[in-house]
Amino acid sequence: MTDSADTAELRSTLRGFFEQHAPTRSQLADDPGQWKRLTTELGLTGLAVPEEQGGSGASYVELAVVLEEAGRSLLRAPLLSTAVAAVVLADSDAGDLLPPLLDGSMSAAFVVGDVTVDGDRLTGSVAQVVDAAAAGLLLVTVGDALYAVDAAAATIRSLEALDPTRPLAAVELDGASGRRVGDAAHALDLLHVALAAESVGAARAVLEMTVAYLTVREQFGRPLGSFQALRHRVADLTVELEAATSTVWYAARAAAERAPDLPVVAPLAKATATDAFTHIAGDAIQLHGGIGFTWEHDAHLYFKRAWTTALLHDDARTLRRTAFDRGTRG
Amino acid sequence: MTDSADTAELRSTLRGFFEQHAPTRSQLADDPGQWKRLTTELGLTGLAVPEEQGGSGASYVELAVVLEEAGRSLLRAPLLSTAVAAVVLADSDAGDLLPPLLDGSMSAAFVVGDVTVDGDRLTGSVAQVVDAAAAGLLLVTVGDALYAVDAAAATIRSLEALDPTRPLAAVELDGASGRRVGDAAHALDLLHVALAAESVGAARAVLEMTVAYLTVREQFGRPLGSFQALRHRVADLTVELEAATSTVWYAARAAAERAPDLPVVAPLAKATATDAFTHIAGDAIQLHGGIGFTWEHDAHLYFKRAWTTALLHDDARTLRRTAFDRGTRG
Amino acid sequence: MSLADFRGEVQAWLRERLDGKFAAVVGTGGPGREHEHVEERKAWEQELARGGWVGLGWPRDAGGRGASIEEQVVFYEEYARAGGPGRINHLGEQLAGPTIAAFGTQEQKDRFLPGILQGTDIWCQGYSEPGAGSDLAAVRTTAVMREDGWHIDGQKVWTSLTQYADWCFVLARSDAGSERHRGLSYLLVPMRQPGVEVRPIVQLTGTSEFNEVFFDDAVTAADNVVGEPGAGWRVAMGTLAFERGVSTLGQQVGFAHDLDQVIAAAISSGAVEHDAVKDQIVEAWAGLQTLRHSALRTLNNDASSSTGVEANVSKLLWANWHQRLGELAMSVQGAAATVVDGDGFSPLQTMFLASRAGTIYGGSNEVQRNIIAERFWGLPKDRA
Amino acid sequence: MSLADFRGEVQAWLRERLDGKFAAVVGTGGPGREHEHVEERKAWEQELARGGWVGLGWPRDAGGRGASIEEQVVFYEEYARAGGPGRINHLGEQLAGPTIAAFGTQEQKDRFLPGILQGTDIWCQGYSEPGAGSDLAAVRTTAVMREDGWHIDGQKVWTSLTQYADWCFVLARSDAGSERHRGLSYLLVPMRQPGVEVRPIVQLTGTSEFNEVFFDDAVTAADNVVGEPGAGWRVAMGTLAFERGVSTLGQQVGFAHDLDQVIAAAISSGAVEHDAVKDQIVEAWAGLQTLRHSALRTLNNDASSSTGVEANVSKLLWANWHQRLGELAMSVQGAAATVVDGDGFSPLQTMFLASRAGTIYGGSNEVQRNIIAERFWGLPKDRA
Repeated sequence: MTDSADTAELRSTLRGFFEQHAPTRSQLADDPGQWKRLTTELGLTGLAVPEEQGGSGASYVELAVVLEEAGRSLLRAPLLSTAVAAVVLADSDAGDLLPPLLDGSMSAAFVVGDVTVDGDRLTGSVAQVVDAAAAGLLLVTVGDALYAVDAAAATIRSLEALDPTRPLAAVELDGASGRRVGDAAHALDLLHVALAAESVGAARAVLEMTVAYLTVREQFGRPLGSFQALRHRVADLTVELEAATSTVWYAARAAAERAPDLPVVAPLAKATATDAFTHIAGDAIQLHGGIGFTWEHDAHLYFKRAWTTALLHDDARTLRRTAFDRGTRG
Repeated sequence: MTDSADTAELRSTLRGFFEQHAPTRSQLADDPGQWKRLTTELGLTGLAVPEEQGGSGASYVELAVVLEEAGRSLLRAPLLSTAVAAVVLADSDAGDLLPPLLDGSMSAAFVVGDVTVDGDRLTGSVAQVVDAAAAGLLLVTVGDALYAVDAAAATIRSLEALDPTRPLAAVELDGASGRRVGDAAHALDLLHVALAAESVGAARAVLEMTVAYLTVREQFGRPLGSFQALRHRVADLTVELEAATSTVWYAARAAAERAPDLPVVAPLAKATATDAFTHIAGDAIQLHGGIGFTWEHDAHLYFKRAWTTALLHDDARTLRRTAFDRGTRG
Repeated sequence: MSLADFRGEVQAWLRERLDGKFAAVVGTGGPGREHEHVEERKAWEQELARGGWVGLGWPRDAGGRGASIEEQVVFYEEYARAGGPGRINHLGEQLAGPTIAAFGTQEQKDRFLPGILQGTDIWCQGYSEPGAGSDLAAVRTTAVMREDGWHIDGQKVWTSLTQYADWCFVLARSDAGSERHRGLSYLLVPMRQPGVEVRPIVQLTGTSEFNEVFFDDAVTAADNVVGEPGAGWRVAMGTLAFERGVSTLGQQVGFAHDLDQVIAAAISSGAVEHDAVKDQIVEAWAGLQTLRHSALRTLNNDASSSTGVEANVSKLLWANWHQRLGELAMSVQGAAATVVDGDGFSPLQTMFLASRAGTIYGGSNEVQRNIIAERFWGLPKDRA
Repeated sequence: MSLADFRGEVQAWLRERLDGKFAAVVGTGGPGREHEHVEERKAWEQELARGGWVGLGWPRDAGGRGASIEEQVVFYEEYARAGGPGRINHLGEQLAGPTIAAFGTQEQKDRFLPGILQGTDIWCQGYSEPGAGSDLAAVRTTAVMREDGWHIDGQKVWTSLTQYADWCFVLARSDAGSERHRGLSYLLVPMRQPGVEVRPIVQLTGTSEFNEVFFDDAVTAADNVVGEPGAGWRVAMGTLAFERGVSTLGQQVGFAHDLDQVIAAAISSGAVEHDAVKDQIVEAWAGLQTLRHSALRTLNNDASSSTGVEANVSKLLWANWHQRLGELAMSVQGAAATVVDGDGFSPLQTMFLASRAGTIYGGSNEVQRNIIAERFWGLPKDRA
């Protein structure tokens, strides 16, 4: 993403933090200490929450930068879900739910699936929910509405995920008490932009890793990076990444400004970003050769994150259709 | 296509003929002398017609080889339509219609579109018909049936075609008298195999032309063919061409043997061959650089032939669906 | 003036003329169609100049209007939306003018900029040479200084709009025996003289957007060299950097028009009923949104965060996008696309055919990929 | 025997055993799953040998059955159709055996071929080295002749089935100071000795199809060199040429099974209702037909008309096809594909992940493209 001076400083701080505290391989298990630092030390879950509500008063643009950086190291902690939930709640009349999210004592998860409501009782089961296992607060979509549900009122079962850096759980609601906190559509738009930002960050990291490998690794007596076919592949991936980054850049600004075209560009951003990420992560394995498909190398972690992100919360084809229908209506 | 000793000899004879008498640029206008040589001298319209019916008694495999060679030079003459028509008629009880096709005094065209029959009267208009303007005999599909119609009984209007080497006409039938000569489906299968063979021949010619150019043309002080990205592009095109050639090879044998899976592989052959041809012809322009998109260079003629062949008689997507439905039924 | 007011002014000015005196030029020109209404488009260039729209983004001290990026975006968007014709002097306004303003002497600025700003001097570009392809440094055209000025001999190719041009900026080898990037001079050469011959190149569209230019003892004045003699490579590279992305937003409005035509054709043929075709249309639409986001992001760049290869990324993106759209245009028409109805190729056929050139001219896809790999990632160059 | 009778014999033999005593091995082994039921698959190899199915296509004078191409096709098709397990000694049967038969001495044939034909000696391959990737000639493993035989030191990598192997054919540098293709010897080395250590490489599937092998003063007898000492490159290249395409038809029956699973998943998730998904399934199906036509065409080749790069074309075709199928397998499942249900990855997840290796091992796509461009078209090699 292209930075202003402010976001450049934020990015540099975050990159330092993640390089020090969150290298990729450390994301294979929960790390409560890391979560504490992300929240209390850096205040990242309240980054885009107004200061008068206890946040840092930055915008969605800055949050997108943070999530890009989190994506670089495939952060396992529930930062994305919790920070987006905080933005949604700050904009609702349920601001009283914010404090535990901001001080890190509680994390949140978005439950998107077939849930129905009867009075204020929610019922339904959702098969794959990101970050639900550790969550204290669930934000549940019911048709066009969004409800807050105490996680203790739900049955949550941890799942083994294809992507070991992204915890998944199944959530069962059986008449759990819910509180209406806003619209589902806007929350999903914000979630899509967040996932898109994370994806371009991760994609850029694995592409950089690949280029670094091509630069040092020799074959047939010369660096791999001197083979034109490989360089052109890298160039094509760069074009795809830059294009996706542009759409994410635009969507983050639209989210920050609540621009009227956010509902169009938010799904488009996730579609474009995850397309780029799956292509780049797939080619990263290929360009690394044999080492790229070993368990020890990080390439497969990016690859699994890419595909997981692409398949959760609607696939690229569906999202593009949604964007098109919204963007060409009228 | 891979040749046996017999077809290799046939191929070599034909290649000599076409290189001498039918270079690409000569295909921009009709050439009655050339047609005469193709029919009376070489007997190509009756190649796959049994000897007892006045033909050469070769099989559809040999006809496919001839059409590959004709495709190399983008032959304008109505050889494909007429030779396939001859095979269809030889297999019907309308063998009396064969002699003028075999001696070259008449050519044929396949009219595939919305035509209805009432008694023996055919009515309908078909917008794009290959080789119809010069044809004496029309083979018209009406639902599942195939009818022979005297071209004089139809209104035929020459059209300007995107591909200047492939004459097109609009055909209007207004109660024209028709004679039932067989089934439409089998005739279309044979036509698809023929178009597929022509397409892989043309695709191979334009790929060879491109490699020859890359070999001699220098840029940045070395031959273009020494740039790995270009060599790899050529390799990928080769893989696509070889794959398509294999399916055409298989389909031609299925046509020769009237194998039960001909209805499956015939549409598949055309789809695979025209996909390869459009990709190769498009990349041929790119790999030739500026000269490749000039009118003077032959690349655009192959490109226009590729797209025209791909769009006429059902596109690749439709044909693959047809093949799948036929191939997985039951 | 607010941006909305500015937009209103642009709309009103364009509407008055394009609905009126200049109605004939609406939608003319552009790729594969540069031969259309040439005289009217020359007059239109001067009309634009009178309206103050030529040199809109040039600095004021060069005689421009110094409009902000946002204003330029508005102008290009509205221009394209109103069906403004292909600009017959875009090489003058976008390349020659800015180059002279940046690298020229005061005398050169006084001599050449007014003609561009008034729309009276049409310019063309003399870079590529036969047999050199994308290798811009393989210049064999020579320039020799004699008492009456520079004498130029050689041949340029793939020059657009040349047959209408009054002047040409020419990269020529002025140091005999020099090689590659060294010893080249950047010369401004009058086209209306006996030593210059233009031969149109007929393209696969049947039209001639590009030309060959033969210099046979063509002459230009001694001081018509921009920068030092022998140091023309730096100037030429500077020219290429002036493409700042604003005009690509205008180009995109044209692309949107192309896409609308494709959608209309898909509806009319019934192809849009196929879910898979609808998907392809949706993908094309999505790609166009991304083109726009990319241009806007580039325009927002501050120097510190730019990638340095925005123009190369943008070129690959739009050229490939447009080529895929051309193929889609054919697919949605089906067999009907194989026939030429009426007078020459249809707009969609022309678009389909012309889109094959977009990935070659102005730096082929292959050259753009080389630059991205080398400049952005620092991967090794091809060995020469 | 007619081909139909032969097919009946194969079917009956396989059915009796795979429905009976060897039911446990049905569908086991293969990419990402070589760790499954190893002991049973070793026993199965010997059962196959007793049935006369090992060395089916070997010439009779090498102890094989000399079966025709058509018969071999039938066997591989029926074997895959019956769910026959991944062959644990395919490197012995397909590479080591034919190489020894073609290049070995009579003593070597007598010594080594029976163990392969009886399914008692399992073989692995020692070609690739760490840090060399696809550059097969970058061999640093050394072989020194002493009084008690060849002493081998070095490291090989990406060797499959190594942990189960009794013997390894190793390309080692026997002429100290030699370079590239020269000075290499093709050695047959026993794996069960103190100087050989095998370390499995865990792949992205979580399983270990491939291994590293460390030779630390490993020893083999003086006459266990195939061909002349120092002339091993020619033998190694010969080995690579033995893949004649027959076994790819068996592989394709496995692919058809994968495709069936994908279709079943698309039906179960409802994804197949999307026209676009149906199109992708149809394309995968069509691609598989073409794989089959390619294999049949290759098998029909007479020497005079072969392209010389059939194996390279075939490798690119199937590896890319399978990788696309793996991606389709994920798409059709949607979000459900992100979860690991039950004990480890599902067959479709394993297929998806393992398919990323198919374009790398056994000559990466890039190496295959180089070979096609150089060998088929005569385009220049990369400069070393």
